[in-house]
Amino acid sequence: EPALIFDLGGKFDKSFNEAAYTGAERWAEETGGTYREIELQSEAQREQALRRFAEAGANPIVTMGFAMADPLSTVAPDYPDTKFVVIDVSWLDVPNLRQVAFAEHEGSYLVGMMAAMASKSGTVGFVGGMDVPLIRHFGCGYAQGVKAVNPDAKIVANMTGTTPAAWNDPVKGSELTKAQISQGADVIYAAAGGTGVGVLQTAADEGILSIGVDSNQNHLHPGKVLTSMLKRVDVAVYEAMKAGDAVETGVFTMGLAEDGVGYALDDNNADLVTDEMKAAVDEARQKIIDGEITVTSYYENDSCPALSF
Amino acid sequence: MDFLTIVQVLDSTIRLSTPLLLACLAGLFSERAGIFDIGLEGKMLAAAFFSAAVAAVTGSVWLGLAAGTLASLVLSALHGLASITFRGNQLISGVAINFLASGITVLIAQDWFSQGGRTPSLMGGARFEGLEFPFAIGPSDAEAAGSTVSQLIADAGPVQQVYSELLSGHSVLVYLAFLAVPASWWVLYRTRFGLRLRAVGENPAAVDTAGVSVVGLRFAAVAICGVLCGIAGAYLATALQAGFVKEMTAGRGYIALAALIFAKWRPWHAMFACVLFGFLQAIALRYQAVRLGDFTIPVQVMDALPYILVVVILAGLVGKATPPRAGGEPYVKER
Amino acid sequence: MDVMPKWAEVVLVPLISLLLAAILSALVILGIGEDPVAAVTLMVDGALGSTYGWGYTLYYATNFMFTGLAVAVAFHARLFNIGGEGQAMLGGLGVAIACLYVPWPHWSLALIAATISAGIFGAAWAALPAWLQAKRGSHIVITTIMFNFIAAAVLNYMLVTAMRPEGAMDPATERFAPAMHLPTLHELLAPLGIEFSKAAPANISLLVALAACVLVWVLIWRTRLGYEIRAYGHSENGARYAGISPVRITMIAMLISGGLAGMMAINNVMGEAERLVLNATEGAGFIGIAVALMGRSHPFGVFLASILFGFLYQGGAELALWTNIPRELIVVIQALVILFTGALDNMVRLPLERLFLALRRPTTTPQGK
Amino acid sequence: MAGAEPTEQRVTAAPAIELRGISKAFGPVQANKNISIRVMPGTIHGIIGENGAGKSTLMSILYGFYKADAGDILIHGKKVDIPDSQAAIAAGIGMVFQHFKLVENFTVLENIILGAEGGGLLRPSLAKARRSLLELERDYGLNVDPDSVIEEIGVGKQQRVEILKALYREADILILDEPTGVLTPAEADQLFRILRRLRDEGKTVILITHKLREIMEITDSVSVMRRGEMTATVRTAETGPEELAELMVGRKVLLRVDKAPARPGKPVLEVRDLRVRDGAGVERLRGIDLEVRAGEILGIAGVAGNGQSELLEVLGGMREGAGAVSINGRALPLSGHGADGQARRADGIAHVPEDRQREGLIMAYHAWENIAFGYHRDARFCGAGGMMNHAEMRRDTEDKMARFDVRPPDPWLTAKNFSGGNQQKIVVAREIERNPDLLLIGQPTRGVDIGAIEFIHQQIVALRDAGKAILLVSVELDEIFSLSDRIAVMFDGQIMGERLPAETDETELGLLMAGMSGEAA
Ligand SMILES: Nc1ncnc2c1ncn2[C@@H]1O[C@H](COP(=O)(O)OP(=O)(O)OP(=O)(O)O)[C@@H](O)[C@H]1O
Ligand SMILES: Nc1ncnc2c1ncn2[C@@H]1O[C@H](COP(=O)(O)OP(=O)(O)OP(=O)(O)O)[C@@H](O)[C@H]1O
Ligand SMILES: [Mg+2]
Ligand SMILES: [Mg+2]
Repeated sequence: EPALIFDLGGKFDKSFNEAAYTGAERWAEETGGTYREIELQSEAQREQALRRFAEAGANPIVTMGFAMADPLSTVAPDYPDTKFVVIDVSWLDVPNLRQVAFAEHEGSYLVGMMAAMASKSGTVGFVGGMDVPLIRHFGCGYAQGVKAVNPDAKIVANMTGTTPAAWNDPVKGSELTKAQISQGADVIYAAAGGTGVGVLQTAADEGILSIGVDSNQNHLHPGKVLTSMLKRVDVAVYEAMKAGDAVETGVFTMGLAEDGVGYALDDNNADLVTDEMKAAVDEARQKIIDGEITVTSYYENDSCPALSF
Repeated sequence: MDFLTIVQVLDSTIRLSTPLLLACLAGLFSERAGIFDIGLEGKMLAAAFFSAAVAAVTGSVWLGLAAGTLASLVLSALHGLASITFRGNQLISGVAINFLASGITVLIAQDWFSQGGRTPSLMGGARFEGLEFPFAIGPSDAEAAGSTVSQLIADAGPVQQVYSELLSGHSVLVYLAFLAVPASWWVLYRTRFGLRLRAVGENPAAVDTAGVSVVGLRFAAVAICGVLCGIAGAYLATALQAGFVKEMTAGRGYIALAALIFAKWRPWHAMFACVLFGFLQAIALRYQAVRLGDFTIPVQVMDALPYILVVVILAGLVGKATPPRAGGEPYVKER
Repeated sequence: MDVMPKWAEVVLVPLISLLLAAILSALVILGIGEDPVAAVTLMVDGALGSTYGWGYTLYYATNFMFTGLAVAVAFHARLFNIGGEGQAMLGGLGVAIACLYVPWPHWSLALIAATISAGIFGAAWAALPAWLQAKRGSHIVITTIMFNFIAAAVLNYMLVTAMRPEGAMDPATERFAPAMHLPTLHELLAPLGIEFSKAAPANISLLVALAACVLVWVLIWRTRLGYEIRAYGHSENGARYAGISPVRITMIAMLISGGLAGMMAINNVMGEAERLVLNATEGAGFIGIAVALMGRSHPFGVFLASILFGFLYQGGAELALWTNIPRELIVVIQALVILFTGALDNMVRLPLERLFLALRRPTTTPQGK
Repeated sequence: MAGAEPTEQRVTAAPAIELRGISKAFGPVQANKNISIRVMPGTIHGIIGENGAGKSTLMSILYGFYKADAGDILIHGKKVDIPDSQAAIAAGIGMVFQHFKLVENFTVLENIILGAEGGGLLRPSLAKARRSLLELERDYGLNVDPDSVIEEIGVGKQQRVEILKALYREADILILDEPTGVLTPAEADQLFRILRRLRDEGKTVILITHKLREIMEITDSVSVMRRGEMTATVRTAETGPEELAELMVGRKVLLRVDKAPARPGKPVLEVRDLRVRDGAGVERLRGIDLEVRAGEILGIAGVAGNGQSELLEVLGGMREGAGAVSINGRALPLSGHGADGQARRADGIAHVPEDRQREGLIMAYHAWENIAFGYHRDARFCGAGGMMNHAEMRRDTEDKMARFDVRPPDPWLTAKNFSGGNQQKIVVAREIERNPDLLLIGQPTRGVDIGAIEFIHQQIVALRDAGKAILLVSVELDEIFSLSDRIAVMFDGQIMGERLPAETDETELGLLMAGMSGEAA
């Protein structure tokens, strides 16, 4: 029986964790299987949750987020017969661990292009969650996409905070959005987990466009969310669970080519995405897959060519 | 900072001061009657949850407000039972209420909505909308002009900016909170009820021997406290935000208490104190790190600033803040 | 003449209060559509049914002994220290500094150093509220609450900027060196031939906590300082009369209190996580209040209450793991325990007093001198 | 004599007040036992009894402050139910409590209308009250400024406010619980004039007092209470102070202290220009000069609240002050280091504080813990490493209990479970047995029955005869007269004058206590 450990934002953050939940539910529906799950409440619980599931024989144990890296590196070796899966980690050296990372900068590049095309003011915004390299990685891809369309565009970027609480602070998300609007932003990309709910809400209230993240968030405010940068955590979780205890370990990266990232298009935003926009973005997507366009990763040298944080 | 930014920070100050102000006035009524209340936080939290939950289910924000107020009143009644009827320790009762609210909201939220202790996001009539003043720039103007409100306001003159951005466009509860200040003053200093309420916080035996029920007065005060906390909580969940998330009060109840001490238990001063704290929160929310020349104030300092200020104020600026003399002490006639 | 015999006051009142809290908790569980019996069975099984469960129960209990004693010591001086949480956080910082920056050759030396360092950090965090209370009359309840928030910001700053290892994303220190590893109960009991779960984090800090219980008992009931602390707690005027300096007692009691709260960190930071993470205290500072109230501020009572709350914590974790009941159920139960034992105690005491009075009245009506 | 009815029954009118079989217990304490009493309209009725006899309790029941466990109340012949003060006020009863029930930071006017506002809004109520107040002032000569704040006026004025409160509510029956304790003789005289006037108007007055002189002076009839029971009711005209005293205590009492003339030695305590400010910055001692010699008792007389407490406290190290104080020629620090109770004890000063329950004892401590209180740092009570020597403390307690006849002689009893007199014996034993050079002693017999008073007085005199200096503060003039070798009178933080007991009388001291300077007196 597999187990799933959600990160602090909680299972229903409408974003990162919810994507995992969607994947797990899909697996449960298709196979009729059941799985164990827990939403962490504090840092200190990580290790206990891992151990408890491992002791109880759960296999594989799917965990969410880079903060699991450290607990996994101590717990996983204690349970060599159990397979562990972690999302957003790619640097550990643990034999019984499957590490899945995403090429978020590529997906963000695409939504950045769309933002630049939808913006009338030439200023777009980015609200990140916790200020960590991962989120800068998002913002960096986004900024490159924006500049690709409109080299003169101004990008206003803010981070919500420096701790995991930043994943779940809609009030601050809302205030940052207002601040960005006052600086002229008329499209804002939220890569901030549960905080993004506040960003999207305020953007809709104030009559500007927003871009969701991880899950498809277009439905939250139909006609007000330009698109969502999809990060197929659901697929990663689904596949891990489907493979069961035979899940392949090692480091896996999911980019545009693997359909690991992308942008969302559905009825809710059909009117917002012009054909021209769609054509341009799809073309860029192909070029990135083909290697004709390279989106610089923030990780390469911890800095971004298009945006300074 | 240009003028519009200042206006916007002040606008945000008003939004953030509102729950503090309501909670502070709530505490004022309770403490003026001699019942200390560190359970403001819990009452607000319970109200936030129940208002959002009922608004989400019924689609009516007014029903939500009523439910939130009721929830807060129930906790007030509990506090009254413990500290008035059974003459228990008021601080401990307050601590228990904070725990209770923090647990029960998530527990019920999970039971009702299964969304990890949240309510669903509130839409349309389930939220308080901003009131648009006459001649102020609002969404209708934006639609007509084919632009956004913020764009129109940015293009307008300073007077219109202040009028439309700062004064107009808040939810009805914001105006209610600020009107509650003169109303509280009037009730406390101009009515019989206010006289008795202040007296019972100073010397309950005087009230008792004057033939007025101490228990009745104190329960009335605690009930007013409950209603105001209820509105504060409902404001958080249905006006400031669109739904309940756990621990969403985030220490506002304690800040309100500190503001109350800072204000020396007086309504107008309470307003100034709350606006000050709201302003600090607005700054901390809007600016990640504040640069002063070469030196950057870290974001953690900004986050902690309201709390640090409370300590500084308590330590130095307040002078001796004499609380109501019978405050915190149960009224015991027979040992 | 007391109305009630002492045993009734000390045992009967808390017990009945606890019972009321339990009944209400059961109603709450029923209210969210779960089966209280099943829930309790799961909790008991998860917390006490295996050495693994015991290991976690005792681990949590160790935390609560420290914070409970902290609150209790302050209570004896009639100081309501709500700042245990912040003091314990700072204690964590103390432990981390002691363990990260000095290459201790052996865990025992590291433990001594970490205990002292944690105590000093915790005490330091209590010092300013204490001083403000003593000198300026700033209400210690408000200042300690504020210091909890400020502690979170300090820790946040330290973990995000100063102590986060190069390249790491999550705000936490790096792991302590293996030499700092404290023996767990598994390792301690193995030589005695007792099999104890390897996975559970209960460790030698438990013994330190037990020693602290004894020492606090000696301090409060046997030493001159304890005599003065209690006297001050009972009557500030009396203390002034006897030449017991209120400022001194306030400071000392709060420093001891803060120090005890800070020492909790040897358990959770050094004994369990072996690195400092955000929110390492997991609310133990607040639980200390409930523990001290339930334990009537007596070290032995604190010990018993800590075990009870350790059980609740571990049982609650099990609930969250295996059922849909959120962990917050435990917070509700704690709230009810605090409410009934701390604030509604008269609800139980008054009828009991009447009962005892009725039982006694006939024999004592003629009042002699 | 006990239990006697007034010999001559007035049959013309129903009693204004009749209590039948009132009983009241506070937990295990039976404060009132089956009490019956009748008071005729248009009379002043006195109630006397030792402390704790249940006088205040009985009157509080009549006023609806407490609820009786059993018994009936009849007002003007009609049975009434008085569950709260509201009902008492409605029945025409007004009460001035032993401890005033005023809101300190309210004005006089606000205090007067509280509970009798007569409308939801304050302004009209205050205006109406202001008008009635003028009339009451005219009629009774009770002048107070309606706009002054209670905490800023003296106790005498505060008492007038309490009386005005009752009159404003048109009370027909007025109860006064020890009203003269806080008044100067002149103020007391004025109060009595008002009471007589009320009686002449047909109102009924009940007066609780400890002073037999006042009973004889103003009442028409008097009831005596002892240990919760009503032991007698007599007509004042038909009794005398000796008989009343005997009724109160249940045996013949000797009210005078036997003592030889003092043989004062060298000065032990010298005080020059001592000044003390309170927390609010108000000067409570305004330049005190005094001297106490070895082998003499200096008595400080004065109405409560004129700085006597502050004097004891600053000498005892409980508060800071300025000026020069020396003991046996050694200067004492008055602030900062060395100005605390510990240091004072080391300097040979013992202190029996005015309020034994708030200061002298820790009520929750066992008797044996209290015996070391203040001396807990003495080597004999301390073991190694900061420990206390409990065995020695208990041994010492048993010792002192035997010598001071503390009852019950149980070291394990907590202080709150001793009666007032025995609590006081514990404190006095602790302080006197130290054999100090100087004993500060405040209100040594407040709340103590006559038997214990005799004993405590003897101990004080014995200490004097052993050549020690004693500074006595008491509000009881009788006590001052019977113990002091010299008497100093304090008023408003100053010494108004010094007299020898043989060369003065109550009238002169009364004038000094009221602030009339020595020359005028
Ligand atoms: N509120 C109370 N709770 C408990 N016991 C009380 C209370 N008030 C009075 N008592 C007790 O009842 C008894 C009678 O007290 P009461 O105050 O009536 O005496 P009193 O005659 O007025 O004495 P005094 O002359 O000192 O005023 C005392 O033993 C006292 O300790
Ligand atoms: N507040 C109280 N709590 C508990 N017991 C009390 C209280 N007040 C009085 N008592 C008990 O009632 C008894 C009588 O107390 P009270 O103070 O009335 O004594 P008393 O008759 O005035 O004696 P004394 O003349 O020595 O002052 C005491 O022995 C004491 O045990
Ligand atoms: Mg009395
Ligand atoms: Mg007595």
